[in-house]
Amino acid sequence: MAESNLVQIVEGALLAADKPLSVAQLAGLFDEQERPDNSTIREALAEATARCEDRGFELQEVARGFRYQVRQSLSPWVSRLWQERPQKYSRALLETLALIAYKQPVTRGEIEEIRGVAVSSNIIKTLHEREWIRVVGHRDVPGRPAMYATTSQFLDYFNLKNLDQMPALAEIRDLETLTAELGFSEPQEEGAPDQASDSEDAAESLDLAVVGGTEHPSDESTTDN
Amino acid sequence: MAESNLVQIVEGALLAADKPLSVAQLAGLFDEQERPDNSTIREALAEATARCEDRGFELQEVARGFRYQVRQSLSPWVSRLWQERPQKYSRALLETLALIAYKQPVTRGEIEEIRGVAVSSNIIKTLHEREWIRVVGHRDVPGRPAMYATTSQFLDYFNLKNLDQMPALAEIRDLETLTAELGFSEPQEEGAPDQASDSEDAAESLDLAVVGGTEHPSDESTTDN
Amino acid sequence: MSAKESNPTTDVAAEPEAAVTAPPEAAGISAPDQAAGPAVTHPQQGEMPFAVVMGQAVTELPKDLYIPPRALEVFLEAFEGPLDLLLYLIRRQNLDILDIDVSEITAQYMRYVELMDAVQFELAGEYLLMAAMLAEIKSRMLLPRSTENDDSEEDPRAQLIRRLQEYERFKKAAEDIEAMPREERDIWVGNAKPPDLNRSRPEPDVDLRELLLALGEVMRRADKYEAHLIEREALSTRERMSDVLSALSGQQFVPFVSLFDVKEGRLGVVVTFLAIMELIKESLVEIVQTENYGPIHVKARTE
Repeated sequence: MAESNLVQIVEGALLAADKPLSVAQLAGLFDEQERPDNSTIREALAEATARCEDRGFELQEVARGFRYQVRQSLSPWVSRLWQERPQKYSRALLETLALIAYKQPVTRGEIEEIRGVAVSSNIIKTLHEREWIRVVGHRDVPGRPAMYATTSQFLDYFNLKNLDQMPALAEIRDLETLTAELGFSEPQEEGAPDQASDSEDAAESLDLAVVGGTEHPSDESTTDN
Repeated sequence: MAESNLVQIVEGALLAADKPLSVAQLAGLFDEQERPDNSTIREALAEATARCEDRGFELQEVARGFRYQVRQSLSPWVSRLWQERPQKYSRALLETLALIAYKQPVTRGEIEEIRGVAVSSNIIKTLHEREWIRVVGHRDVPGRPAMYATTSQFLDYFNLKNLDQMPALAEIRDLETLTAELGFSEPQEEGAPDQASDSEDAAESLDLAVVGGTEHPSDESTTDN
Repeated sequence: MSAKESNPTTDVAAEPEAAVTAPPEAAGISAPDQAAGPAVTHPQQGEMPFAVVMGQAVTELPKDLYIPPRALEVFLEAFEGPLDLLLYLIRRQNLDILDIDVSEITAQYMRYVELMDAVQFELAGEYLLMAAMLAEIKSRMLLPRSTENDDSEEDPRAQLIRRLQEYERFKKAAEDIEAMPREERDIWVGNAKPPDLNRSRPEPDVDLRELLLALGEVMRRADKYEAHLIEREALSTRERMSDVLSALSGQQFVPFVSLFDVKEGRLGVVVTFLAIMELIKESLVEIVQTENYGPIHVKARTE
């Protein structure tokens, strides 16, 4: 009976909260003397999860804890509740976010170096306001630039438990061999038979590369974190 | 099957929405050609309601439509989600309290004279509510102002047996000297392995030194709560 | 325009690439990209490779590179910088990134930079920097190659390729992030109306140290009252003053002796006595004795 009450409290709290709740936060709802231990709470969470079977929602664990989410398969209907189109993010913002996510902690200068252009202050501001990034320190170089990292709110927003769940970063093809092969030889004179011979391959890899990697085969990429 | 899907859509939409949804609004989630009629939607709502049995939430019809709400019986636990962090007391309040402790019985006017600024009624009210001060009489001057003194609750809170356990005023006046002195003697008392040998350490231990600065049995009082 | 016409007929191999060489707008990530769509077709079609020989694109550049200034602006804004533009040029020529023809790319890049300049497009320094770098690489490749003992110096082309690769992987990562399910678009967090809350506001905690610091502060400020403040009497006296006043409140006359508690011992009696003296001195109480050697009564001055 008390067991079932615990599940109800967990269900009610998760639905009432405006953010995901961790096991510790759920435990904090109880007076010390009646506080269930973490494994008991996890059992209650498992029970609550099981109870979502065949329902329009499910219990999901994200970075900050647990929350109820509408099943993604219902998205076509549920999305109609909102008139406005979902917000679009500019490429500049997404590239900056990607660099912070994959290279954190990283300074603005380092981001600019890779992107080849200045990062606008507005982008940094927007990312801060969304609470997707935070300053985790300052690099010990002149100017002591801030180092940025992503937050758990960022992970929550993208439905992730941790950074490992991000798509793997594409691999950089080996440069040492490349440099050796290339030398300064002019591509025109390329007598390199192997390069010419598998033009088929070249065309193929081109396809993939050009599409911008949206179809990069996963075997080409590495788990970079 | 479609039936069950309809219930799921209704559940998902109601859970995602931030306001109650009417039957018409629920119908609006569907394309015209597949739109269920109102009685079908009402059936789905009835089914969704039934599914809440023994759950931490229930489906409720209110003026604007239907919504999920957390069971009222769970309020004692769920309320803790919003338990406000205790804010800090203002400097003005602490000064007032300290002056009452040291200068009791003392009127508001006398406190104001020492502090050089008015003492807000809120501060006096808060201190009363906390039962840290009481009125012990009225001074026989125009306006017959109340004279304040501290209470035994005040002593209890700070874990003091009597006011004598507070440091003498002269000591406090010379807080810097006091802390510096005590800062050096402290390591012995606490058995801290590193003597405050270099100035860096001394500065850091200053904070602690003030704690120890009471030097009275009341030392413990600083560690509780 | 003629290039566009001839394109499908010249080489079948070019067909699939037509899709491939779509500018970044195809990814449709940001709004400006969409706007750029139609305006951009002109220049890009004009330079579409019409043949691929041994993996090498053969491109005939159109005679007129004229783009209406506004369109150019939109076109250029579709790029996230020189690296992005370079990637686009490389891709458009069906070149593998590892196999770029620097002189060809440099020529094309320069043409765009000149165009930007010509229409007074506010040319970002980054674009010029890249132009200078490309020119340098090109010139070095024209020089006779010294033997392989200058390994220490990195091949500038390799350096460029690495930068392009590095940029491209994050460009791709950005697209991946865009494709990830996210709140407000694919994911809806469930919530229900909370029950009526019984909120209790916990009282703030106060540390005795804070209290003393506050007092030290006020005393420092009120330096002129120092003499007044620092009195010799022990705090217990002041505390007892409060107690006596309390005892007197609401009473007419209280017998002097009743204020003492012998159980407190000698010290307690002294403290009480000092407290009453201080109260008299501060005119807070008065002492009344109706007859010689009669009982002494104490009365609060005010109540």
